[in-house]
Amino acid sequence: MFESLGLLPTFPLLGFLTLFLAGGFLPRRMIGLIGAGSIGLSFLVALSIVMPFLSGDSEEVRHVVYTWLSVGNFESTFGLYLDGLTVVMILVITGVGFLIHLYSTGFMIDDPSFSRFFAIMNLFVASMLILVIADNLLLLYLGWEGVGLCSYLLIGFWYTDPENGYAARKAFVTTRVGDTSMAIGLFLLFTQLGTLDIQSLLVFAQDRWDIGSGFAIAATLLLLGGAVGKSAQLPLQTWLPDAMAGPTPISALIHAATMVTAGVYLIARMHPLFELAPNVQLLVALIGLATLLIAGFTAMTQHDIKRILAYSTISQIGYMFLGLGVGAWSASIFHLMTHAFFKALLFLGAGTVILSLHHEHDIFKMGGKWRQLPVAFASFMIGSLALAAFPFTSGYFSKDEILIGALAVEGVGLWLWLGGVVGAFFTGIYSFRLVFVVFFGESRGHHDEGEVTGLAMALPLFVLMVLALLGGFIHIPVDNVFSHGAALGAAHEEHSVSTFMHAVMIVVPLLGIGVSYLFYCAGVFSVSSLMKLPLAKTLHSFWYSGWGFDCLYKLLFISPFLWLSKVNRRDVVDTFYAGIVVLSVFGNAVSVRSQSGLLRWYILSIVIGIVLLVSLGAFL
Amino acid sequence: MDTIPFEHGLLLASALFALGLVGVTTRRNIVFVLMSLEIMLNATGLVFVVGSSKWGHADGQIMFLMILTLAAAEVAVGLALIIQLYRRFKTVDIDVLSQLKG
Amino acid sequence: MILLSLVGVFFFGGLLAWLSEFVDVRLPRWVAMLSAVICAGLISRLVFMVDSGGVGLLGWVDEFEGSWIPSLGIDFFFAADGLTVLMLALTVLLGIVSIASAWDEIKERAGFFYFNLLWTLAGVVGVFTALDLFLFFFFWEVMLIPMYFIIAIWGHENRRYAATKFFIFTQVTGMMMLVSLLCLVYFHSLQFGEFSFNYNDLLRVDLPKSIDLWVMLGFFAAFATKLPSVPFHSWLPDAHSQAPTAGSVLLAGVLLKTGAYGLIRFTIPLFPQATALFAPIAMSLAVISILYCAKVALAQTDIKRLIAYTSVSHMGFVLLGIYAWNELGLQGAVMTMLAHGLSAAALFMLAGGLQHRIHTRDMREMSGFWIVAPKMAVVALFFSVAALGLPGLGNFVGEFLALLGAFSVSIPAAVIAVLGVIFASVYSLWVMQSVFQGPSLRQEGKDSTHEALLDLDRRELFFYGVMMIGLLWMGLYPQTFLDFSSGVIEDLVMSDDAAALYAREFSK
Amino acid sequence: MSASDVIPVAISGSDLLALAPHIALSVTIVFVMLLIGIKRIYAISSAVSMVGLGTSAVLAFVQFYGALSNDTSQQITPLFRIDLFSLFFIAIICCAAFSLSVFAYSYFMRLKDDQDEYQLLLLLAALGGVTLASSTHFIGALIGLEMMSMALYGMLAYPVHSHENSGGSLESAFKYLILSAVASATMLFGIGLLYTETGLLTVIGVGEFGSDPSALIGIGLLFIFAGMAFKLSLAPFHLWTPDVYEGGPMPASAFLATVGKIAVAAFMLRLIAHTNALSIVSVNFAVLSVAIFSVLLGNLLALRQQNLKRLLAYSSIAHMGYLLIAILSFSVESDGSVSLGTGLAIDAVVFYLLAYMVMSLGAFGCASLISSSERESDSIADYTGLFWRSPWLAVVLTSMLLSLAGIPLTGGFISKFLVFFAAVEASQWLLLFVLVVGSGIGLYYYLRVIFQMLQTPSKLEPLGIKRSNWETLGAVLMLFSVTAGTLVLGVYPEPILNLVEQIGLSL
Repeated sequence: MFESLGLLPTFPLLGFLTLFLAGGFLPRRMIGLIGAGSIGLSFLVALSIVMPFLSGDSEEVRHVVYTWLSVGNFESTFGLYLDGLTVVMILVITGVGFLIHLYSTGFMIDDPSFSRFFAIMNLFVASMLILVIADNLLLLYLGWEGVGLCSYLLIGFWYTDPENGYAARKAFVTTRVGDTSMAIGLFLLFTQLGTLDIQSLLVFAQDRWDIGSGFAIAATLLLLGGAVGKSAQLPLQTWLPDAMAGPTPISALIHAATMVTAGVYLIARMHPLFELAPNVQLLVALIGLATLLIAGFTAMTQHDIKRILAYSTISQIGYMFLGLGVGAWSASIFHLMTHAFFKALLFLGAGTVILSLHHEHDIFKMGGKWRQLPVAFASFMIGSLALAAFPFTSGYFSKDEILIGALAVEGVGLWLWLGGVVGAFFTGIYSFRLVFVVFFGESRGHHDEGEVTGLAMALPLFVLMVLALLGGFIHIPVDNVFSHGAALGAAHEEHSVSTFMHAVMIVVPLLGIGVSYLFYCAGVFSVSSLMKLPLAKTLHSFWYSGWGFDCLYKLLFISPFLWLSKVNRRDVVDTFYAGIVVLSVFGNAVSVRSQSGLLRWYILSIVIGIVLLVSLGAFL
Repeated sequence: MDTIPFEHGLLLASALFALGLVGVTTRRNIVFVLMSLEIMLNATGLVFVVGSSKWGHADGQIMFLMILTLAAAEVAVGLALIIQLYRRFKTVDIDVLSQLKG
Repeated sequence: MILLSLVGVFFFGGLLAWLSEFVDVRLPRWVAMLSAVICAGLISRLVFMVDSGGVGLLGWVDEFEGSWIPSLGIDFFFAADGLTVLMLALTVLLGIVSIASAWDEIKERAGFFYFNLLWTLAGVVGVFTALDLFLFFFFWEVMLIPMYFIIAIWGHENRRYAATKFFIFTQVTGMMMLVSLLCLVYFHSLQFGEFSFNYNDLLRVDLPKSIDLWVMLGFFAAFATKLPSVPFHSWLPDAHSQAPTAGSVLLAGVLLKTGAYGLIRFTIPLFPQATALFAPIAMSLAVISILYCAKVALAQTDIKRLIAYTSVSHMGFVLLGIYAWNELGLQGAVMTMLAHGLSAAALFMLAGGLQHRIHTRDMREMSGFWIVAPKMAVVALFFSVAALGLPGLGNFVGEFLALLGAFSVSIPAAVIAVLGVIFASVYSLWVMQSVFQGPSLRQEGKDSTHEALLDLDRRELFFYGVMMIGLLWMGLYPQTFLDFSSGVIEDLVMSDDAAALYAREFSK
Repeated sequence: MSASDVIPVAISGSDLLALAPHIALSVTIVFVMLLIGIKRIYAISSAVSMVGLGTSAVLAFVQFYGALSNDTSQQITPLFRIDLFSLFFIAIICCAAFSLSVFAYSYFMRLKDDQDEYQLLLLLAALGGVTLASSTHFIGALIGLEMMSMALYGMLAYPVHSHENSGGSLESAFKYLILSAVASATMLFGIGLLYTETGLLTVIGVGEFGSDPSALIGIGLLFIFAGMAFKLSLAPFHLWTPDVYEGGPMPASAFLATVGKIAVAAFMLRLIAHTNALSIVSVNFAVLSVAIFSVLLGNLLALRQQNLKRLLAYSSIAHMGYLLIAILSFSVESDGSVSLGTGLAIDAVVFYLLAYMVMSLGAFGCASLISSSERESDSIADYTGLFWRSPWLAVVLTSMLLSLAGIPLTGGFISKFLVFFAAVEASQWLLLFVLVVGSGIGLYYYLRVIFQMLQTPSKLEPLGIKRSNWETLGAVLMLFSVTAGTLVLGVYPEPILNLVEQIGLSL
């Protein structure tokens, strides 16, 4: 049964190949069928694998397809690995992926590059699946880079606009910076532990390295570099908002549900290693916290519907990092899953809004659209509730677990918790700011358009609504994976959390929603009057620019880099050789003057020569 | 019998040789150049004569005869060329021969 | 005997191609293709011989030895092992590809063109198979002449400068190698009483410490120029940008590899001690090559120049892997050579194709070709991402192994070199952006010259397809290739005390 | 006490037999002179000259192989010695003169009158060269050298009598005359100094100065070296070379470049081999600096030269510098004598001379084939597109230039290789460096000519003077054999190398 693990990426890959080679000749319906169908098949395969896995004793499964690389003592296989963590990931990827593909068959139907879209989407899913089922880091890296490439291609999907191309390159290069760090991490792990096979690696690491040893710290830091790049965390978060240049389903699938959470997956997968480096683990938490707050602030100020969601994604992944950092592994993965549901829902809802309103992105040009766009409204409502962790929606459970996990940390735990709660407050504000501005109040444009919808687009939305609402009741089968690290296990700690804390966690998001209501719906407070304060104005523009990271990086990296690339176009090394040429030509010019043609000078040269030689003879 | 020390002969020959060289270098009239050449060749002849008298055999003197012949031949060819030169350029200034250069 | 007939087929094929021009101007390309295909057949026999027989440093799968200049100890000594066979396969494949790329492009004096092309290939085959060092040097120099002609006759506007520069660079460093080689032979005659240029004999020479390093440097200079490595690289961008497509393909795909091959086969085994001393410098040069040339590449507007600089950057990984001198590094170097051979050749073909179509290499005059030529764009994308080291394609395997090998001997070198991968993504994507993406000039009505831009035809697609499959194969099942060279490389690494020396040098 | 006392002065029958090449040449000279006196038929006098040269070449070869098998050498009076070494040089000088005679035949075809004497002068010069190469005595050398030089004045000035525009030729002859006379005088002065010190005029004995020679000997040797350096156009005695080459008619320049150099070099080799001159510090240093200076200056001067003849002249300066490098690599024994048996230096020198002769002949031959006495095609621009106008000729010229540049497949490569080898053996690192630098610069100008030939000219003008195939048939055949020779030297040098080794040992 588990041999069919290999089939998981095979179907999307076949879909990709078919569309790549024959896409130009196929009718659109066929393309849609192949594109979405391959993921559907993959989902069925996933189910067929997961069912026996869950009903069995949830033992890990390994399946080596073939030996990829074997040089000397280095060996890397095309090996697949299945455990609880993988199960969650493949279900999310194939499940949510299938829904988004289905949605796309409606959303993208008018695009001239329909088949290119599905080809790359399928390739993406294949890469993502390889990433999560790889049993060794090199294969994981293959998937890791593969999803990066697909992300690049899809962000720049509408390539005729150079802006999109820029965003795509920004995304790719920024994540590549992280990937490079990760690659160095792989080198380090291999040279120190002699293998890249994840399971043996973790065992070796625990055997050979003490807690807090230098190698562990270095290795985890390097892996963390990869993770923050892919998951758009500080300091490499700047690419994700720009990545919204791609079609909206892309944002839903890649930049919300799956790819950006790869970093979370990586850390969770390597968690025993991180446990060997408590300082780094704390750093993960702090990065998560800082990111979630910064992104939260920024999300409150954005106008572009997709950018708001992008910053919210960054913020939510910040929560996951926080969870990872505090050792609440399963909570993070849980949040990863619920986030995939509600954020996909939100993005797809946003897609419907955008498509219906003729590619309008600015939320302040919308307003009062709940009648006009009922399905989108429902999606947004449910998605935002889940996002804001409204009690008993999916987001509530997962966020709750993370925050409780944070509390369990000795020392800084309370502060981490407090940060998370503040973040939750902002989440409430910005998520419902979006809902209120777009769907309530008076209409500020686009009065006549009806909702673009169809079964293909609506069905995924409904399914996702259900999942976003009820996803919190799913039990993810990761206990075995994290069992040995679950010394701080949630079950035990939950009792120590006071009811007051619980109450705070329930109330704070509601407060956020309330504030948002007062500002954006009831009109009790007005943003414009607040903006009259110079401080608020400065803060607003600071937050709006994403805390100035783009400017900072432009100043620190891009400008010097551009300068560097311009400054030496003609290759300064060449001037050395040109110098030799100049020298020779000069020597030629000088020596040619001796060939004056004058016979007497020629005789004189002979005389000089003789005198020189003879004086040589006299003196030597 | 006192003989002239051969060093003296050599010094004289060297002086003549140098004189000839200077003449060849500085004169512009081709005829004088040829004459200076003669002086040089005769200086070398003198060296052989000196050497021959030092060693007391005839080799050097034979060489001297050869040099005389050589000088004569050089001059013969040289004069023939001078006639051509004069026909062409109406001058015997050696510096007209500077068309080829570079 | 196969090796000799390989050289012979190219040699006589070249002559025949030239002569056939007088019969029909379309004949030379067929003759050339036929010779290349015959050679491909011969090499496939070699492949099976490697598969069946054991291979090792001194256990050649095929050899040919004949007397040439016995009074100086010079023989016709050709031999091949797994590594050679890989290189030969690459040579012949790219030979076929370059003939294909010239198929329609070269119309003038086609006979002489294919003559030169085949003679270049003959020279390269000779370089890869000759194990008498005089013979090696002979081929090393001989392969330059036809290449010079290719650039000088069929090159672009600045071809005189480029061809001359190419020739002088390689010749002068070749002479340095000659001096070193002769030193080696001289010391062989001192130690063993006779001249010998035979590789096996020269391996036994024990050079005095005082000159060991200098003699090694002579070899290094020649190979580093061909490779090329900073600071000997500056001939390459000129040669590449001026050469016709087929010339660029051969240069990038094959000729550069001879330098790396020389380092692996000759420099290091012949001078293990000096190499150990020199390795930190060589690795530094490699790192500088990787970063510096990636940087310069970014500044280029001439697309062929840009690709040329990226070639230097990529060959830096080869140098790095070689001087790491462990199995990982060497295998990485070999894989990078193979993969870069294909990817760079393909990129040059694309650039050449573009120039053939729109008569410019200036990227500022290109934009939005994806709409006009989507197939070409996809092909370009494939090779660009191959060049930037996407896992699953050959380049990644090579560069990863080379870096991994380097990491185990020198962490700083490997870490700095990895940055080159980031640069690689910047320039590769920049090319894609400025050539294929962005607004189409034609649509905006700004440009009329681009209307002639045709998408790839079937013949082109076929050859690109072959190379794509090759890169995928290398990326997904590199073991096929690694197995060929593993025996050789194991022996190389084992046979030298270099590894031990390395450890000592680096621990200082 | 002197060597001349030992060696019988009388000439026996076997001596005459040994001198057969010389005699054959002399007879031909007389015969041709008579022929011209009787009736001027250019074809016939040329044919007779060629036959004469060919005969003496064949005779020399026959004797050479005879000597090779029974390993003899014959001293004929103190003046001459017929051994493998001199026979080899006699043979190649005759061959060179033969081919030059063939080239000259078509070159002077269109000369209005008096074509015949050129062949006569050529024969005389060849005889001079042959004599010089076989002499072991300064008197013999003087006779040979001057016979060659005198004839060369005439050859260089040859077109003067019938062409109004041949000022260059006159100037060339004049310069050569004056400068050569100065150089001869210098050399003779040196010989004189040597003679006063040692009392010997023979080459073989004169060199045994003992371990501590007097300063006068050193100075004498330096004078001799200066004179020879002029003939070999070594810097700083090189200034005449380009002017004389450019001004003279193509075949005469070619003669000067080939026979003129080789004969002198042969004598110089003998001198160096039989003296311990190289062990004298001042001489050694002088030769060293002249070598370095020649290599660098020759190559630099040629760098931007636009005239093919001048370019070849400059390149010959450099090549003679390379030759000196090989000579400097002779292994000098502890007692100061040169040991030719060990080391490759002598092989390198002899091979180099042979290869240099072949490639110069080829290069000048090509040039003279597209030139005629009426119009010299010596500007590089004249060669534009030669590859497409006359492919075979271009191939020949290209292979010659590549050979001069020392590129494999050609004799020039093997000869340069041997020079490298010899220098490495002698650990002459400075010279090796100069060799590499010089050859590097050299590549540039050879390539420049080749590149020019590859260009497509805007308009394909007819080459030089149109001539019928019959007129040039001999020259073309000769060119191909010369090319074949270069390629054989480059690809399969083994037999020649074996010969060269024997020749070196016989010296």
